[in-house]
Amino acid sequence: MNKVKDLEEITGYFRDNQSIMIGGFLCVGTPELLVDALVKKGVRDLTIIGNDTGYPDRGIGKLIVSGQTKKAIVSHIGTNKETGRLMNTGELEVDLVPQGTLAERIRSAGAGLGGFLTPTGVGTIVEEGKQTLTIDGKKYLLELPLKADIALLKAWKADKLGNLVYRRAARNFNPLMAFSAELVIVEAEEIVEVGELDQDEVVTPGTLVDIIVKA
Amino acid sequence: MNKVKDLEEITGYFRDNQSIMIGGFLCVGTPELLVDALVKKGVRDLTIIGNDTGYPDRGIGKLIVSGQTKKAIVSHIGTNKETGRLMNTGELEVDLVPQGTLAERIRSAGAGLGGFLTPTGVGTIVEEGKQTLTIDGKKYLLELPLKADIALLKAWKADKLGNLVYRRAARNFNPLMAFSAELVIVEAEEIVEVGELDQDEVVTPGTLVDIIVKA
Amino acid sequence: MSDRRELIVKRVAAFFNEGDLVNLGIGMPTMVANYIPPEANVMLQSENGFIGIGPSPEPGTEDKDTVNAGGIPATIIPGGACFDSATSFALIRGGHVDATVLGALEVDEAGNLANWVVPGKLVPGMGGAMDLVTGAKKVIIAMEHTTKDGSPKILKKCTLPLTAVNAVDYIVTELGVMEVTSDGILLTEIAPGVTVEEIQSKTEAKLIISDNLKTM
Amino acid sequence: MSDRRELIVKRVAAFFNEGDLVNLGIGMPTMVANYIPPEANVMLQSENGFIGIGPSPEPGTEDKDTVNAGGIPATIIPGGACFDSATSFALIRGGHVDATVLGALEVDEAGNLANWVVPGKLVPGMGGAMDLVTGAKKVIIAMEHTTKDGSPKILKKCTLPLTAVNAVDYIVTELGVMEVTSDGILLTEIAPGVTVEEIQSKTEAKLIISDNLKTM
Repeated sequence: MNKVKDLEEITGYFRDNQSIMIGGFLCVGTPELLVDALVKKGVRDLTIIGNDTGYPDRGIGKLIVSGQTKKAIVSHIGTNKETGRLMNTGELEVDLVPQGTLAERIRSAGAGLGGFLTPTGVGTIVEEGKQTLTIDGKKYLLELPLKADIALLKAWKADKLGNLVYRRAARNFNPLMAFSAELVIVEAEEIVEVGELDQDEVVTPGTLVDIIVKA
Repeated sequence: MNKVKDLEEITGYFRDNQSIMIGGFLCVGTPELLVDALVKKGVRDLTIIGNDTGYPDRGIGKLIVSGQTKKAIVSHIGTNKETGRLMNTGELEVDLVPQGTLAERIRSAGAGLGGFLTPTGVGTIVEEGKQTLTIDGKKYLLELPLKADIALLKAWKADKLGNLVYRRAARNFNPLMAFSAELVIVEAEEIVEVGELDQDEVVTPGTLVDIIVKA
Repeated sequence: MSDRRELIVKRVAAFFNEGDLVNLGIGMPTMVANYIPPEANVMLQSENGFIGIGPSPEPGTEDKDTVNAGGIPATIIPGGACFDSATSFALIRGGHVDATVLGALEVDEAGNLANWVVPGKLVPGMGGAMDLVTGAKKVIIAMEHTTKDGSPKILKKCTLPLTAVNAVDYIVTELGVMEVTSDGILLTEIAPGVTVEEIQSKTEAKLIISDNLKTM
Repeated sequence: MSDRRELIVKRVAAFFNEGDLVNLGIGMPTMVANYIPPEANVMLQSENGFIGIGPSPEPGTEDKDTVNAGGIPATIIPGGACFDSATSFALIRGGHVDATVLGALEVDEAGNLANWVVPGKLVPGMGGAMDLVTGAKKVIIAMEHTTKDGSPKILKKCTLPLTAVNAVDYIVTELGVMEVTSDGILLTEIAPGVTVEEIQSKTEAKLIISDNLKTM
């Protein structure tokens, strides 16, 4: 059971029309090599799920500029003007989701929940089209789980079973997405032997990880 | 801002009729000294929330045997015959909750959610009295958040700001309960200086912890 | 362990694929661990908060913080991982556990399962069982085919309070291996020396006999 | 920093209690950090995943993995803690953040806030703002009292798309400090040299003047 693969091997998993979650927050904790591989493969009509659309030349931004993205489900697009432009011309569908709701929707899918009730967005345009429930006199939006075909993640260290450790603010959405995609591919800065990570230190259990690529 | 206190000082926080969450799974990760202090104080009509009711002479079990508990919200009572006996005589109300639902209800309260949808318990007695929702043709129970007045937790190491680290299976419900009670009291095996725990290693941020007692 | 129990747990172990994450219930299911070949790289989950249950600790080497879901001293192998209870059940409910093995009081044709309330006894609580049978990809029941007094446990319709509806995938007993299908219970394997008539006579549900019935 | 901005951020910093967890928005709110006395032990949260924002790193010592929520290189102080985005927003939504400080385009008498869609500009997305103003115990708006062309920003009713309903607790501008109450906006402090008439003339909402009006 060897999960460590070369970057070239992973491109075979990419197809048109896939939904792809990508870790990172303004490119910190984003697997740039995996994104580059996706750009190179040239598959189209992708649905991209991530915190933001990065910068035009970095992170998820590259997949916006390349025109491969049909829809982006993100909390923020302000650092990539191309996203706003393509949204306005109708070439790109952008679903803006409050950051906490986005994180929780991804977690929810990975945890086998059917959805959750959040007060965030009540009385705003985020409420539009959503079911609301009132619990103990307080109104909540019913938000639904969000999953993907593939998750592209970045880790600091991975052991060969796929147990992952992250550093500082590079953790962000990565551990959540590891639960919520059919195929989980990780770009790790360092690949270590099984047993080198203490069991208490592991953030993402290796069982969730399918493929590891060396950054 | 000194969070480290003597065991004697904490008993002043205990009152009749409080709801109290207690960490641990069959007494592993249960703060035995804090439970002893609660038994000694002798407050009554408590609602106890935890994974199980431990053993008659250990963990939460002591609070059942002492007769201080009015209601127990737990997933399992099989290791403490006294719980079953008091339940049958009507002296103790026991609310049995599937373990995953219990964990998620506690997390939900701490995360400011109004509830969540779970498939667990559909078609069983757990469904009784609960609202159900069908999402994409699948039926879910709406489960509501569960919070408490006080959480009594056990940690392996605490720094003086209350940042916590756990060991092995002693983690269990402790990190969840840290989010979900008004007052969070931790029994730590070791109390270290601020800076001794790496920021990536911390599981429970110190901001959630009010009081630390040396085990 | 009796021969009939050994037959059951050996057969259950053969259900796992390489790299599977498996949760074994208390009792006979726990013994399945002894029959999983090491080269299968199967990882065992303990719902109290870790992956990687190892061999029981030598007496005197027990670690107070490392117990299994039954509260019994355990070990965690290298490559394992520890987590909190919400994460543990995110793994379980989220379909990340490939198989769970549990005992049963009753199973029925619709895959309904009753295994948490024993009639006439104190109710122990469902613990993690309801989440496990709802969330695991494969739910395998490992049990003796009938009760001690010989009454069928595989029924047309469960009579005890349910643990979950339409949750069971496979049933392994000392008499055979059965699969719960949308048409009913399909007998796919039969124990050596057992006849189809014998197993049917000990089963309330009407068994569908596989065209490809094998010896267990 | 202009004197008026300094007046605002200094006053905002005085809102915090010892040991508070505080989230500061991008822009002027970020500058509040410079006026929090170290002895207050206030911890700053960065919603991208940590508690304990420290001073900006010296040039050349930046760490690629440590940035604030604006993507700018940051440091994490000893005693800080890192976590994933779901945990970060559990802290925020769950009421564990004692105060959040943000700018605003419009605030109204009901405490409604509009600060995420600028008319005529590309929509940047709400990021974490909606969760922050919904979840934080105290929502403090730090802003200049009027728009650049002198139009009021404190209105009877917001006209722009809302960030949250009934969420704002305090408004601090270069002219005064206001509290949103169930009766409307209460002026509690006024900047030196400013008259009640002046501040009202620059405010569309009718200000309630505190019986105990202080100098800011």
